[in-house]
Amino acid sequence: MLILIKFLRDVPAVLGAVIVLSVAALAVVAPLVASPEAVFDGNLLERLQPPSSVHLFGTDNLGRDICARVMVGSRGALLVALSVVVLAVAIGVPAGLYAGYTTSWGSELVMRITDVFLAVPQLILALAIAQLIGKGLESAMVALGLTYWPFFCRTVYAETRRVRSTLFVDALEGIGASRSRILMVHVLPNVASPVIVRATIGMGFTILTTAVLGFLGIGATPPMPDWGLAIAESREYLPDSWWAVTFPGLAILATVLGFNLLGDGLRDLVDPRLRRSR
Amino acid sequence: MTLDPPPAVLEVEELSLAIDTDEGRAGILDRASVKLAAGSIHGVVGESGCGKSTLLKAILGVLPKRSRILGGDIRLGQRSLLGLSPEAMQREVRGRAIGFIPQDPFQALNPVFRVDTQLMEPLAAHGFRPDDGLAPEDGGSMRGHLVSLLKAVQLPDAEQALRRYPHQFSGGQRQRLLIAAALACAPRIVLADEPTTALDVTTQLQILKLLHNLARQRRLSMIFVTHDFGVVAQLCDEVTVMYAGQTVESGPVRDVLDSPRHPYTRLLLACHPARQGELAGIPGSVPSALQPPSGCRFHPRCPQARLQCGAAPPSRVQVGAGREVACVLYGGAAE
Amino acid sequence: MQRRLFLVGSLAAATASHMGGFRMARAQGRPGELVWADNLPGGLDPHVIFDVPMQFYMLNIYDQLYKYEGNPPELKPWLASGHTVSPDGRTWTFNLRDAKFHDGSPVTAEDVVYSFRRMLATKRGPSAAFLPVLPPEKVKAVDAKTVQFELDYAYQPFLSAMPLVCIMNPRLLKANEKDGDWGQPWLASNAAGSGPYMLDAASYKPAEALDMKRYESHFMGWTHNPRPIDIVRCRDIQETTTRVNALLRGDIDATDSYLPTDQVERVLRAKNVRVIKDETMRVMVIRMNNKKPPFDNVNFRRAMSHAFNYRGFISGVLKDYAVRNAGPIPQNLWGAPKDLKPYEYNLDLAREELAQAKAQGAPIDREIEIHIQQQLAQTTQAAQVLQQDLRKLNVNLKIAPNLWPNLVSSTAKPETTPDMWVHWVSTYFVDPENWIGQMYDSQFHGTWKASSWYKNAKVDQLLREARSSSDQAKRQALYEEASRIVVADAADIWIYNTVQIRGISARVEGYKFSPVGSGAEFRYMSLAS
Amino acid sequence: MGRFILRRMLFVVPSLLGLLVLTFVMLRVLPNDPSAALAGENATPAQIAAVRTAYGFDQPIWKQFAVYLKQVVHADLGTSIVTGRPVVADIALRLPATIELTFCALLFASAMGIPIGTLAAVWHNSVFDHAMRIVTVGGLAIAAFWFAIILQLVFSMSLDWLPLRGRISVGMPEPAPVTRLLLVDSLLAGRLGVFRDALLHLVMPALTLSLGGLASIARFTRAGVLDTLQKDFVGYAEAAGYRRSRIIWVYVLRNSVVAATTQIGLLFGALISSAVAVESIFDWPGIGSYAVKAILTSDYKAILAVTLVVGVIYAIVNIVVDIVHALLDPRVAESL
Repeated sequence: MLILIKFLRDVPAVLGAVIVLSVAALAVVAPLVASPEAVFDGNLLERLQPPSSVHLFGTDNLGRDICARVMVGSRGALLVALSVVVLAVAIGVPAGLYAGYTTSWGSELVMRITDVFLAVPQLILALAIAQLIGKGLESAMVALGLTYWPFFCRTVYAETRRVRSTLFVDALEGIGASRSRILMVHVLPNVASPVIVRATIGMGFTILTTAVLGFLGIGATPPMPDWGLAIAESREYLPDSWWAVTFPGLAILATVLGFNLLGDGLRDLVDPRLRRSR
Repeated sequence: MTLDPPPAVLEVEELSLAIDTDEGRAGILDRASVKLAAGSIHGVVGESGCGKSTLLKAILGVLPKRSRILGGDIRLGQRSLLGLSPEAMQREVRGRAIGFIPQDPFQALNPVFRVDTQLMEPLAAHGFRPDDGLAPEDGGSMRGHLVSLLKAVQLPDAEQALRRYPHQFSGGQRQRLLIAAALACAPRIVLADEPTTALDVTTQLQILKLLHNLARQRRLSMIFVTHDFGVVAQLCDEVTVMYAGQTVESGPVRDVLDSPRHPYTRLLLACHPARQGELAGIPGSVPSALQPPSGCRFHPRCPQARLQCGAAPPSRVQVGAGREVACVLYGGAAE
Repeated sequence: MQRRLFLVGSLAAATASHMGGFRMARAQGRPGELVWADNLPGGLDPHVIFDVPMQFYMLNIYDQLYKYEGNPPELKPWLASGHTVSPDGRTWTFNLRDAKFHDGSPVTAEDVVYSFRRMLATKRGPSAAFLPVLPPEKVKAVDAKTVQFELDYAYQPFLSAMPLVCIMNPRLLKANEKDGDWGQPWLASNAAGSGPYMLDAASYKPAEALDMKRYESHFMGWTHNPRPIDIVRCRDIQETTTRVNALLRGDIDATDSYLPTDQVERVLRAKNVRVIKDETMRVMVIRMNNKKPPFDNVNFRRAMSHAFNYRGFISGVLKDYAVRNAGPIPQNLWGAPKDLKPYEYNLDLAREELAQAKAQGAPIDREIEIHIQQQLAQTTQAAQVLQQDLRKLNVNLKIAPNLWPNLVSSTAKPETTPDMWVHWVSTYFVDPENWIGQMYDSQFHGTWKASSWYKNAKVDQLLREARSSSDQAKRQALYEEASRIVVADAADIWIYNTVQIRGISARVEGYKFSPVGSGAEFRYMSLAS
Repeated sequence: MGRFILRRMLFVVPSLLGLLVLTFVMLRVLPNDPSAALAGENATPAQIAAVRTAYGFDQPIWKQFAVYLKQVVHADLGTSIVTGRPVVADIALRLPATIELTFCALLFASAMGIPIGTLAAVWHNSVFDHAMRIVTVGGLAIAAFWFAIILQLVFSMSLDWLPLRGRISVGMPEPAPVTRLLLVDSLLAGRLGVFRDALLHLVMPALTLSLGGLASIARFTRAGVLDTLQKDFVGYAEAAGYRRSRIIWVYVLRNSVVAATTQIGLLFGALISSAVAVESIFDWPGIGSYAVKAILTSDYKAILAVTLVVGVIYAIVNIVVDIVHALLDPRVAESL
């Protein structure tokens, strides 16, 4: 309860939460509001129309309603972000736990592999992986997930090491508690909050990177109403047809902003060093 | 710039202070009073959380952002410190008129700056220039002044020490550095916030001795905050006992130790062999500052509590030469 | 107005003081210097690289025995003063004019022999047109001014392919040769030509910048152009918007020649720049893999051909900057039947054809994949236009972005060739052979041009006959007949013949368009002061 | 210190080797091979096969890798299959441009981000703090190419203050290449006109690129300063009478920057990534646009080289960060 009050006092974080919830709500209701026809079937003779009462955000280069496409695009954006983060967490957290908890050569190996992945610019690695397993949103998701896990691994590793070095883990092992139990019951909860923060910010980050991948033609495939793809496809028509780029751009901006503000707010909330008010 | 003799006396009078927290307003100090006589070492003793440290912060004007002074006054000589602007507090009081020795020598020095930088800082902050002739006997330079200070706190190899980083010193050495820092601008008053708590027992003794000697040599007036009556007995001339934000009793150390008047002081002294100041022997627990008991804050635990104890806080009563007690037992009528 | 709205929407209104017309800040570069912002070739060795941008480089830095000029292009003797062919069509003899390489040494028959052998030895670039018919040892210098080629069999397009081969200075190349590499690494950043312009090798930065200086002693002389341009600076600009902005701003004198139609209006509105439109020879095709069911069914292919909204695409998306093309040969080239009726967009007809295909057991319900080239927006748009209408026919089309190199390698086998893919066939040499010949003769199966895996014995025979005949009228008739059959079989979906659109500064004079090189022949141009 | 650097460099080698294996395997397992593209647009299957043999693409992967590795050891990164030039030469042309751009972007991001982050922390939970968080996070979230195009329209097209594209005006003779960093070379050559021209060309790309970095640096500085402000030595400094401005801008900031430098090092990778879009819009002839082009043309030697070079730079940046770290924090220096 107290935490909630403290959170509500953090204006940007609340703003972020509102944005994220709105986008999530939009993703749920979008198919009810925007018909598949409006999203996919354009009228070629009505292409690149400026915003009007009929087409609130105007039409794109194939005469499709941008408003409908931006709304439905939220589904893809959230889905991608969620899948990427889940994949990254699924790889990064166990790897980080293992490397942080044990002190074998295996843990050393895990961290070296993490270093290798961290040493490549994420985008270039993602580009290469997307090349390897074929284009499309799925491979972009896998590619981003595969490049994002080292961040979780690092975070979890550091946190696990910290928790491990505190007395109680040794004490627990001393009294014969099983490793898996210690990990599940004692280490994981400590690791959870930085992971949640990282994941929230990662959601925003992923949406942005997916947009860049879409911009480079490696993410979503046409005719998906993907925001990044829409910008990539419409940038040839700037500046005259500004709406075709601007509205998907604003959608990305708002969503990423939402996740980042929320993540920041959560960090302030859970980070014990910042918890003390001063 | 010349060094005027700073006012010799510091008085905290009936200071009430609260801090707004997320959970509500916490009454940290309730009419706390301390009178520091010129040239005396004045112990302030009480359990952790009783508001002793906040009292020092209030004197220095470095209270947390969300604290409110609800009443009372702090006077340095004739001057009320509460009315001073933050700039004036920094310029004229902190480090200048009043030196400060912190509790934890391991945390108080910035780890990434050299010792000389940090010792130089209060001097620079108070407008001393290298040629101010702080210490003519040391060649008049700031550095010379610092070296003589380090010698004064018996730090070996003072010249070398200045060029080192804090982590290269032991805890006791660091505390000496901090004492030197507190004396840098030649203040007449020094506030020490449990300066020996973080140290091991032998070091504690050395530091106490050093403080005692310095205070005598330089005719300093010192407030020494501690939870340990033993330390008070060794070091101090006078003592003020605090409980939950209230000052319950004060007077010359000998008198208070020999014949404590306030029930709390008595119990505290009775528990002393435990040394930790934990009131293991007193039933009940230290009250929360968020919802302090009304009246005398000790009354819920007081074996001699009476009906009127909870009605209003007792006033202070003179019970001997320089001795005051705030308790209805001695006629401290509820106001 | 729209532009102003854009800025308002972009929080930049405060600074957008006057948007009525862009200030012309600089006098379009420096006087006497042309800034040309078309794509640069991948590398600088015209025997190795053979892409569309290479053609403009070849035209300016190098000379060839024959050269195309004008639109429609005419083959003209260039370094050669003329040629003779033996009656059996196998021995070709060329006589050389007096010409000098950029280092001043004369162009001799031996140099021509060296150049052809080098081109054949690289086995890359333009060599594909010659390797099947011309063994290196059959190129000979008869005397200092006469070169003779002996082909393995009669091959009429031989002459049409002459402009693909740059004549190089062997002295320079041999000086920079290592381990028999024909000087390839060196030529990747240098030039050894005799053309009207010289490469300033120090200025060359791949995919970025390349400067040229006029070669005053070019063998054709400069009398045709009283005010030739002395320095040409070529700059590669990647983003269309930046390219157009740079033109409007006066930073560059010309954009590429594939300006998106939506940018044309911006250029038209501005002062000091103009838009040049020319119908070229470049056919947009949606390929169908005729070996993969259901595309092996002619009715299904016809249904596809009826399901593409040609008018919507050409008028709506391309704003009529394109000409409907009924078959594989560009409609402005000989060999394309003038009366050939293009497939019309008619979903009812498509439904009927589809029903027939289904009746014949074609698996019309399976998901079909169309591969697009991801950097080329039009391929995506065409695929989406088709996708929209196919959805109405309950045919499920999936769009797969791909890249040219991958697509080319995938077309090596029918199993790996995509169901459908979108590309253009540009003018590599001006002969129906470049289009229908290499696209539908089954002997070319395994190359990207023949990636529909179309096989029709009659068509094979017609095309082979046309290839070896030296009678132009007969060749035309053969190509026309082949065209009709291929179109009736709906081997692919042919969409349009391209109109090239180039934004160009008003100070550029003497611009002459030709489908080969897209008009980037600087020796004709001058700059108004 | 010297030994530390040496040790760190040795430590980098296995990482780079792993990186190379990763990229090589990834690229060469590709279903397509570059032979077809190499052979040219009208190539016959036989020609393509000939190219495949000539380039050794028919060899087993490990053999190809061994050959490649041997080349790398001799500082030969192979020949680009697209430009036909040594990859090293192409990268040598383009890398300095990216270094100049990212360095200036980082500089700008730090110069803006550190004070902003510090102020936001000092005025924690104030309107300024909230506004800065929203603005900087907005900077992180804004699509770089969108922002870039707006900048072009306003500052180049409308106001005509800044050049639209490229690294130097067309036709401006470049100074003799010493470092190939135009700003440095022009100063070395004493050509202030070129320096000014290059600087003007840098403004918009660097500004665009710095957006994300600015946001990150401001955020990390804010967190760092908040963290440091909780430290006892800050309270002590105040009680000991240090000036408030000195406490924040000297004592607190120095401690916070120690943590922020690590982040600045990590940022470099992110900057290279966003450089891809920025470079293509401003025609900045750097390694980012080179990488994209290499990937789009399956120029695998170029891709490998870029990955390797970026990996090396990344390692160098991290070593530099460690050194800076040591310079800023004596405790770190001693543990080296």
